[in-house]
Amino acid sequence: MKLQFTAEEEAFRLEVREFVRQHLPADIKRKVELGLRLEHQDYVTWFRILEARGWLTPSWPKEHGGPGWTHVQKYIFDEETLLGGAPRIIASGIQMLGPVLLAFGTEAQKRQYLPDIRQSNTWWAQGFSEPGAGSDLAAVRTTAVLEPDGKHFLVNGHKVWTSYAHWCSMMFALVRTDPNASKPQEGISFLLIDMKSPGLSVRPIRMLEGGNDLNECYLDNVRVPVENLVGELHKGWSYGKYLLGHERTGIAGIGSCKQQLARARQLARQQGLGDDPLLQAKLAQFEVELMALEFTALRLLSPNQQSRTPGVEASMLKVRGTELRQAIYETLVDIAGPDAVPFSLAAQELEHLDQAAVDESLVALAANCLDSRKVTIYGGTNEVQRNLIARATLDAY
Amino acid sequence: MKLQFTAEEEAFRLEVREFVRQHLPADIKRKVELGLRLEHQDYVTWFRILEARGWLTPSWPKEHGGPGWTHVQKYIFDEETLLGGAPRIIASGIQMLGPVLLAFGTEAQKRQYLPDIRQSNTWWAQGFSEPGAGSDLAAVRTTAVLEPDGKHFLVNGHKVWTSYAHWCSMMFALVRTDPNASKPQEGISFLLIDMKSPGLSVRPIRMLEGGNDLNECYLDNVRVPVENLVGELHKGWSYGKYLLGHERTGIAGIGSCKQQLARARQLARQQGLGDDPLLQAKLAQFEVELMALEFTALRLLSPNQQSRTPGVEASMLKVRGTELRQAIYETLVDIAGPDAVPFSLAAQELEHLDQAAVDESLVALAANCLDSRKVTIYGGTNEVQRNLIARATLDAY
Amino acid sequence: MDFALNEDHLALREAVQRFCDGEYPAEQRGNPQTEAQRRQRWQAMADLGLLGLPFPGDCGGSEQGPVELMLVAQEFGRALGGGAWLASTVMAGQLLARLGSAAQQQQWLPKLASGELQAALALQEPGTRYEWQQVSTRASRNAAGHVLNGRKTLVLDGDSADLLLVVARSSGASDDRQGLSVLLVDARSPGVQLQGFDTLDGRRAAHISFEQVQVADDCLLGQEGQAADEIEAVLDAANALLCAEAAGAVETLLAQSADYLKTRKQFGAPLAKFQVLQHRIADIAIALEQLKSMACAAAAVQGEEPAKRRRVVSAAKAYASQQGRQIGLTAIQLHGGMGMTDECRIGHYTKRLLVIGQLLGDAAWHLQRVAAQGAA
Amino acid sequence: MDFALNEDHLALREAVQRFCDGEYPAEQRGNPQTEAQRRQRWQAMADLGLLGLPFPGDCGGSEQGPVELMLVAQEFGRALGGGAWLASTVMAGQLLARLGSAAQQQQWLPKLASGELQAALALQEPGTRYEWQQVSTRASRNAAGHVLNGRKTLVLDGDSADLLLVVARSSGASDDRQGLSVLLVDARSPGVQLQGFDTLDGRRAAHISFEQVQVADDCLLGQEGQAADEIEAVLDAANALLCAEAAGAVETLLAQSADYLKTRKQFGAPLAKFQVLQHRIADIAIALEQLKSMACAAAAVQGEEPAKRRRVVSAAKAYASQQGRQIGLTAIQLHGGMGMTDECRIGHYTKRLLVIGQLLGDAAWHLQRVAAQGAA
Repeated sequence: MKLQFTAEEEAFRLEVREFVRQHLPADIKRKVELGLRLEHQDYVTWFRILEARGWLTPSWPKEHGGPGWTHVQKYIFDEETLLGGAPRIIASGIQMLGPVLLAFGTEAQKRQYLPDIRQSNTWWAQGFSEPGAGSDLAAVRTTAVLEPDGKHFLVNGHKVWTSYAHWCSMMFALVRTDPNASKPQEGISFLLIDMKSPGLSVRPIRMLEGGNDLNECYLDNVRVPVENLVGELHKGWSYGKYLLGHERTGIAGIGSCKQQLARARQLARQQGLGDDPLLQAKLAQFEVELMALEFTALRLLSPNQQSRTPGVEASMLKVRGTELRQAIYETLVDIAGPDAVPFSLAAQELEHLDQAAVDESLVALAANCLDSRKVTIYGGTNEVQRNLIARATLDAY
Repeated sequence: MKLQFTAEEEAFRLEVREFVRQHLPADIKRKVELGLRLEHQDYVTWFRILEARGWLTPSWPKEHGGPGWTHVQKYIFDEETLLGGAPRIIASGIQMLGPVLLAFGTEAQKRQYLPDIRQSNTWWAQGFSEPGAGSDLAAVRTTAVLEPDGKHFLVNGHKVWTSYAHWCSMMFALVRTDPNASKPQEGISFLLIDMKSPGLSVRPIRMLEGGNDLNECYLDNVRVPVENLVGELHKGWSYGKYLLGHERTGIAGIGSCKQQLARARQLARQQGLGDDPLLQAKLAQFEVELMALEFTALRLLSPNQQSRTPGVEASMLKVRGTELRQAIYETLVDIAGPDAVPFSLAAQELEHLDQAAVDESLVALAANCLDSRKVTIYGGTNEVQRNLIARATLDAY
Repeated sequence: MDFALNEDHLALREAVQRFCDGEYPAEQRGNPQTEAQRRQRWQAMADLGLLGLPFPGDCGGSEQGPVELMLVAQEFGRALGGGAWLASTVMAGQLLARLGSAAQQQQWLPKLASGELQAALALQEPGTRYEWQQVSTRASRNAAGHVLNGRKTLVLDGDSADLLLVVARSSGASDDRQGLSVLLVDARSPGVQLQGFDTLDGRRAAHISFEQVQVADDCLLGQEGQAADEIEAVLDAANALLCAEAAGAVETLLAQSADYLKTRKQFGAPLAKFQVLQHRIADIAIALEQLKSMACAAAAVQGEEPAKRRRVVSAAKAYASQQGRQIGLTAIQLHGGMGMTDECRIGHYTKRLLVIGQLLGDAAWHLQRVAAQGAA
Repeated sequence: MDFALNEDHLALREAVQRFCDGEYPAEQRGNPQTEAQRRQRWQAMADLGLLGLPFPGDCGGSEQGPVELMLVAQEFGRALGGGAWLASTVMAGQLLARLGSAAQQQQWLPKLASGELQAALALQEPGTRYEWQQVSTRASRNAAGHVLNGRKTLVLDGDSADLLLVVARSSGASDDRQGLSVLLVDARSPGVQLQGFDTLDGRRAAHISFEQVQVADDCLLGQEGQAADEIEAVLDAANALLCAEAAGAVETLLAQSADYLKTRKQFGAPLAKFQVLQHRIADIAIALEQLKSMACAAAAVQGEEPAKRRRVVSAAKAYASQQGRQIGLTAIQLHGGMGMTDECRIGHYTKRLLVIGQLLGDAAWHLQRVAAQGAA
């Protein structure tokens, strides 16, 4: 057992830090630090910088452009990029579809799609959730019927909570191909759908904090070539689960917690609360919980560590990480005091920052806090995660 | 709407306060204030003092010796006696059986039992819970079979969590008289059992904090005269529910909360934490929650106030009151710091107080804190209460 | 002690309910109001007598007390309604009624009550957080009256106000409780500069600066430099009503959440079948009863001596701030992704509850004020 | 960074587990030990090499580090075992090893390792709460060495100790960090008066007073007045092990609670079917993983520079104090009335967790120590 970072790991940390310092464009960094909204181009710019360095796809195998990092290096990379003010890697092509295609796609699919994902030429929409289904992905009702000629599926249905659909040219979706399967998890397939297909329309969903990154997608007799089926017919549920496993690992968001805790300390000084004993105790409590989370992430994600409840480690990290993050955001509102009240959506764009009625450090704070409520909902609500953890624990003990 | 106490109510408060000051024996008061254990004789002494004044049975009708108070007077009485250092009225004869006999007992039963309850000559044991049943009273398995002569029941079974059984000469119990009833709630009867009956034996249960006020009672072919049946045969469940309704009203324990919050303030000064900002904030928070609880108790218990979820007001008060009380006890441990560690069971008796390894104000503190854990368990666990509240709320809205 | 509402109370409540049902359709609650809506609602409130509720009878009012105001605020909370009622009637209007001479009252209050004029209280200053007595805006005497210089922040509904009640310092250091005066200022006076902005709950407020603003002699309210006690009393009255509003908003959140859980299915069962969600509903239901009780208590102490009033009002506001926010966030979670959308009303109620928690003292500030009154 | 245990670790853990299974039968865990049990267990621990684990090889020890001690403490936590191991080996023994000359080490450590002698650290004084450097006990030089006067409280396992390591003040005011010395005192020396007492967790501690106790010259450990840094290091080591013990105790609580929920029926279904109880199990399971991780972290920083060591150890101990208590109380609630009985082991684990939380700094104290190290 050796719980210090090795010299190599520390060197890697400095390398990442220095890279971010040198290459992250100043305007993007400023947006991230102030919690302002990022444009599609901001992500593309930064992702291409990372890709040029070979760092965009840490979880991909080396032969497909992954950097071949250990889990500790991935961890350090996440933390350093976030603390350095870089955007999170949010592209679902990189984090979700990539691993699925690498594991289950045909060679043709890999050749066709992976390079454009790495070059940020193609953004992918995730077509999983449906109205009335929420965390219950097995309730997919969108249907895909193979046409008589055997060359196309005809897809009909309605997907919701599709992130950044307006930036995406492709979608991966779970669709029901066998309505007569005995269990709801069966008879689901995993399809790749061109967003420009006739019959596919996108409607943005306006969120409570003013954002509109999420969308509804309506599929009305959309024709999808059979080549766009990933893996086996009717087996899509297992690919979806594989994908969500990948999604949850990063969802603990320890780097985001650290970023926001640093923001809280700085704001506390700015708001004249640097010596407030109650606030200091609260921030110390966050530091304790963050430390507990961080060591746990490193321990549970470490390949040679056995937990008694294998399979739910990511759920545990998700639950703690997301709830801690929300608590820190709530404390940011406390720190802002009356300055949390003024609210301007326009001023949350860098070019209109001067329209704000409060200091620029406070402009996006309430919106960020409200937006953070999604993290205990998406990727399987924390209630669902706790169900899973409880089941595994009751089984194991 | 008039939320001040009236002049009469304030006068009543002073009257009670003065009565307690003049008549509560000093050694009993000292035991209560230090959280030490009370003997049977302590209760009997104080209850007879109250009875002499006509104040022992506030919830009994006036014609049976109740004082005819309003709910506000009852509330003031509870608060002032507790703040004055008097023992709580814990006798289940007074608080539980009395109301049931008054509502459902025969005239003979009333004549036979009520006077001795009021004189504290007879203490009654509550024979409701059984092993493996907990909050689920409908799971009663103790059987009562009417003997062929029709004059006696033959009772067999096992009761647990019987408070003060070693002080009691009588027990009221729920027993199963019809094992073939269609629902578990049916076929249960309410019996009065002489504790000296052959076949009835009592075994004290030692509790985690060292107390042994609770007992198990084994009933092995105990013969009970049919005259000891309360109300109708097989209808005991409804009498039990009626009784528990009475039990829950007082269970919020606002007076106890106030008592312990005052103890916390005093201990904080004594332990050098009078100016600790975190502790002061915590105590202020308790004061806020106590105030919210108190006004809610007065409002929901007031006869002319309609709530949207009638029937679960007592559950609401129980949940908040018990959890608040436990939180205050936990804070008492925090205030004690390292002084919460020494523990002497013997020194928790007034005559051996000098054997303690800590100041007398701290002797019983950890035991009191541990003992307080029972309040969210007994009288229907708080989980069960929340189930009830949720059901009523979901129905009402 | 008696919590019963009389017939007049019930009639008032019903009238406000009707007004809210008409003016704030359920699916639009919390949306920013158009200028036309603002005017129409303001006039309707005036017609109902709400804008003069606490004013003397000879000034267009109906002399209603804190309990009646509480009932109104609770209904506004349920519907996210009321607009500038709190700013104009409750805060500015009541301060004017408390400090003003008979002549001043008769000059201004009828116009506030009729809706002809709208008023706002300009109190808070930059960097003072919730310490309202920290006032640097100066009122200097001159031959014509006073000259005002300074900056005010977060003046609620300041940009639609015609009349500003400006708290300014006549004497003393910037954090003295003594030396505060209240001046009546026409919002269109030369030297008054106003920056209106949106607030998180879709309402409006303003930062206002005063540069050499000349105020006439008859626009000083009450004795020069002696306004602190009355300002504090009005802030306590306003905080009590924010508590009532929070109780109303929470009641709607509870009703909508209960309805959602009963309707929405997940994993083949209505959400209402999940015990964890049931217990959250139970906790909200308990908190709601406590919020209502505290709103009553805060109303009831308005006439009491200051220490008691401070303790109870601050306890109520601390509780409303904590619970209101927490319940709002829980309601979002209960609604899942739907609760995060602008279309769903849950988020709007949550934002209003968040704002209530940050206005006129947050939970921490009020908790400290409770502690400062000493043990009960 | 690597969390893997090697074969030696696993063997050590298994050996301690076997010892615990043999010496602490499941249904008796947490019961006070008889004198005979105490002696037998102590000898068995000596035979296993546990009593000299961290000592130098030439002093009867096996030179094991913080990770090995952590594994042992965690097993003791699981079984509520270990007795005076923490007091004698970890606290007194390690302090002696850190401060003592080679001669002093060779004189005493082998006897501690063999179980011939048991030691205790007499540090805390009345009214000082957790501020261990507040020492009023005086060590005055005289011709024969030092004369000790003062009072010590809550000396863990003090009444069964043969050898006392007494922290006394050689110079300075009573709260100076400078001027602290450690003296070796035979517990049976004239002038030593001992009041042994039970502790909440069924263990023992003592208040000890020293009145004109003559201590020989060769019984001063290390440099006169320079002991503070080493005392603090040993307290941090002990706190790290309390965290490991807490993790072990919580693991047992989780296992027993899970078992109970699966077995016990209520309202016709096993308790494990109730989602509210499931989620409590989930939260305990999450906390357990975090407690284990923090115990590892606290062990890992023992050799680091003091600021880092303080931050991590205090974070771990604050967390263990908070979570340990809360989980214990939750486990009682999960067990209902049964959990309140002395017969059920849940209460015993909870009491030990409560005591762990109150020893050597409670959650509030450690949280403040985290804050005092500045932002990470």
